[in-house]
Amino acid sequence: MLLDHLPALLVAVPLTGAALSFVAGHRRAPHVALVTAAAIVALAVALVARVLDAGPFRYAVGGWTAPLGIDLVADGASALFIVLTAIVGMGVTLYATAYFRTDDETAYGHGLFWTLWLFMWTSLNALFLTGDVFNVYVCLELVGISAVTLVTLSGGAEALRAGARYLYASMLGAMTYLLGVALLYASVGQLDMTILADTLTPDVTAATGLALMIAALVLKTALVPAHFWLPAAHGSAPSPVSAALSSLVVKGSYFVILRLMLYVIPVGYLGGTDVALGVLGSVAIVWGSVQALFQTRIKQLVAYSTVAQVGYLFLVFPLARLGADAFALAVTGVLVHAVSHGLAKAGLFLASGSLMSRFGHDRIDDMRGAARSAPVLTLTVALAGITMMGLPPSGGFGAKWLLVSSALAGGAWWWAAVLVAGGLLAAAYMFRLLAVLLADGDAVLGTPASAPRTEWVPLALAAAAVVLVAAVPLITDLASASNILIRAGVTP
Amino acid sequence: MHVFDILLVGMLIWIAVGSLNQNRLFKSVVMLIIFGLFMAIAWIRLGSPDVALAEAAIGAGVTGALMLDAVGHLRERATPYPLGPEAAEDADE
Amino acid sequence: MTSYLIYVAGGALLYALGTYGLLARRHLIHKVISANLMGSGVFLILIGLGNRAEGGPDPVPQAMVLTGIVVTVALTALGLAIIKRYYSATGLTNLDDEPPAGERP
Amino acid sequence: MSEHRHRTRLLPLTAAMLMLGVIGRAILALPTTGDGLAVPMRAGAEASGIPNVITAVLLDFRGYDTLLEIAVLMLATVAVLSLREDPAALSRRIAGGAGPVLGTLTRALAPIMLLVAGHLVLVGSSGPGGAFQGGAVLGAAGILLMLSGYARPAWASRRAVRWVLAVGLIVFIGVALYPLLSGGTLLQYPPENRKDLILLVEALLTLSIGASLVSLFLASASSTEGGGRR
Repeated sequence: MLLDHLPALLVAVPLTGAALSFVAGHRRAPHVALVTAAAIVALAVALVARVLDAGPFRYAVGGWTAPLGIDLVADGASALFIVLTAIVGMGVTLYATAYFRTDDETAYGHGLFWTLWLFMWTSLNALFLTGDVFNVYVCLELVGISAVTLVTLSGGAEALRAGARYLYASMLGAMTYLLGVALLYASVGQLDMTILADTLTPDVTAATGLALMIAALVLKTALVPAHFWLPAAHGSAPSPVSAALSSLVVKGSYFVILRLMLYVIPVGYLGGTDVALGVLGSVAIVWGSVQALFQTRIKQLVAYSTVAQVGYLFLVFPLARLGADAFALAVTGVLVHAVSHGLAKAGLFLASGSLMSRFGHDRIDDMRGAARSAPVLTLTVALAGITMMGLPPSGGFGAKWLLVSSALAGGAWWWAAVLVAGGLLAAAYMFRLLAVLLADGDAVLGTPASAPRTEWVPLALAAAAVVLVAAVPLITDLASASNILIRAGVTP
Repeated sequence: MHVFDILLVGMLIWIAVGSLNQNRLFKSVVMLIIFGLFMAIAWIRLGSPDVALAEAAIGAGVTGALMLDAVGHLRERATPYPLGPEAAEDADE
Repeated sequence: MTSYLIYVAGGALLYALGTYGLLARRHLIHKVISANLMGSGVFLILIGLGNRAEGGPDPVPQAMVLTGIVVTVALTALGLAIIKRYYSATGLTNLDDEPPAGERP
Repeated sequence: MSEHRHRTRLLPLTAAMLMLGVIGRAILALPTTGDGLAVPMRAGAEASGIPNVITAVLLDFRGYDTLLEIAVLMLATVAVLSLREDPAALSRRIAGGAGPVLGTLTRALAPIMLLVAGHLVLVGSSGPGGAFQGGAVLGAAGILLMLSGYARPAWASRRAVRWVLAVGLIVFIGVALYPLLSGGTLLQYPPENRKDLILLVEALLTLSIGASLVSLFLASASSTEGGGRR
């Protein structure tokens, strides 16, 4: 009986946690957050089991089914993103208990991290579950407000500046998305994604609306050339926040693009948008990697790596149009990529944060000798690197293998070339970082009392990404239980 | 009858342009508040009295109060920062 | 020309004006004002097009706009709070000038 | 300086013109009639016994949007609080003392606005009005009272202030989850007393939205001087 309500509970539980953590005050808020996180992990696992067992299902909020009401949609893809959010979210929560521990009541936004973070978690879950295009707007605003505020949490000038830029990008994106919804609704008269998918007919107004919605979501996902706000925001946020932003938040808006492009919008409806997104993705892979190679500050390097890794997510759109085999492989591959990047990037950002607090600065070139005094963190960076490069047996390898297979199955070798080149470029910037960390040096590191207690968290996340190839069968099952593949009538 | 609608929309655009094309922040904000009130009239013309009420109270009222407070904050703290050329240039009065 | 089109056209103009202001005006408060104008433009388009329904305006866009107005005031409050804090920290009211070198996070 | 400005205006101008063209083309392609979801919504509202369709849409059919909306308001207040430089934030009072104009204005306006807000809730299920509108007017009236110094937030403790801010959302979540106990879905009001329940929720939401708007303003108002006064 409770299982039927999983979509509602996955939103209501973190939302309750957010409100209670605010009431609890800054000393007890971490406990509220930990209990909430544990509950979400349990609910997320139950959702995966339920979707694998009984397939996708809809949940009519208020008892009104669409088109009158709002339907939540739980399918393989949403379950996968929710469980990824739960795992990374649990890691971030555990890490944050040490990171934000301070006696200064005014530090870190007066201890309001926990409330803001649980609001963000709520909105991500809501975004992964919603089946209504206007509800997406409300969810995006919740994500945007919480994410921007979390970026500014340290109160430093640089963080505030990055937060302001992020906010303006967010506002532009939100207004443009709503404009798209207005045009789409005026043309079709529907808001539910499934009904839209069934009723869309060629029409310039509806197509313009959808194109505006996708453009707005591309801005929120920070695909090149709309990535201008990301490196500063992700680089200057507190490390647990950076991890959540890079690993999860960009995937929130990406997930909506995925649903719109491959589920709602019929093939060829938006002309060459598929290929255009793929080309931008390729540019992002090259541009982000090259920028990462030249960064001198560790979190900026990791943030530009996110710009590059986001690019891979967009290769699925041209690949999905190359026939049934390529479609199934591409969707499965991109889901594996989203999970493996999510785990590895969260680990990498948290490890970078720990390195910064150990060294007391963020200059890569001055981090020589880290391997000796901070072996756990160096190992974490190395493991995350294995996934970024796509070496076996990592999740990154599994993802690249599936995507390359998809390109070859569709007879489009040039996308495969992009994938291989991306792996080599990732190797370049990760080796550059590792070379410094492994080099001989006489670094005298500070060991903050709380640091070692949570250093295993990034290690666990990065290690999970490395052995993710073992979970590829599970992700394949979830992919075949996703509405995208069911609607297209293909199985991986 | 369309004359009134055209005049109203023309006013809206004119006030909006004025609000943006105004270097004195206080005037910009006051124009935004007036803009909100005219929007409320537009909502009534479009048969949406519900939205008109919310627009007058939130769009003009709450937003205006927040904006005036922010402008006051910037002006109040203007003296300790003679370095910001932009602050001086855009500061009101 | 039916009268809803007048408002929809006005909405489109306001949206474009807001886009221009958000990108071109340097002062941070002007950018927030621009975002508010963009929002009003979108709301006018929503309800204006909803006026094409027979038997009175479509209630769904009106409900969306009521939601949108509340979201916009929330965004405005956040934007202004960041601006005030940024000004206190740096004395700057735009994002083009570099803040004086300070602490790293 | 001015050359730099001219250069930076080209891109925004192009973007704005492009958007204008794209929107214009899309709008002109629309037929002059289009019902959207108006017909089923009206029929649904009539079946529920709620004459104001917008209230039915906001609180019943699309109540989930409204739940997240209340979350947005509380989140924004928390966000603004987190950006304060000082810890006292809400529990400090705004410096009072309205000027003569504002004072007179408030004395005349505030009672009227309170009446209007109450009226809006009462008639919200039939005429124009409802939780969003009533709450908005209530919030504006509250801010006016704060600004003019007639009412001041002098709360006992920060804990109490936090409860005031969160209680609207917590109660709404409770209302939303309550139907789960009797086999309904989130926010599904039982059909036999749907109308009464919706009226109750509406009254609660009016207070909650009004209080959220006032606290949003209080959280952001500048500390040393009465913000917004001129």
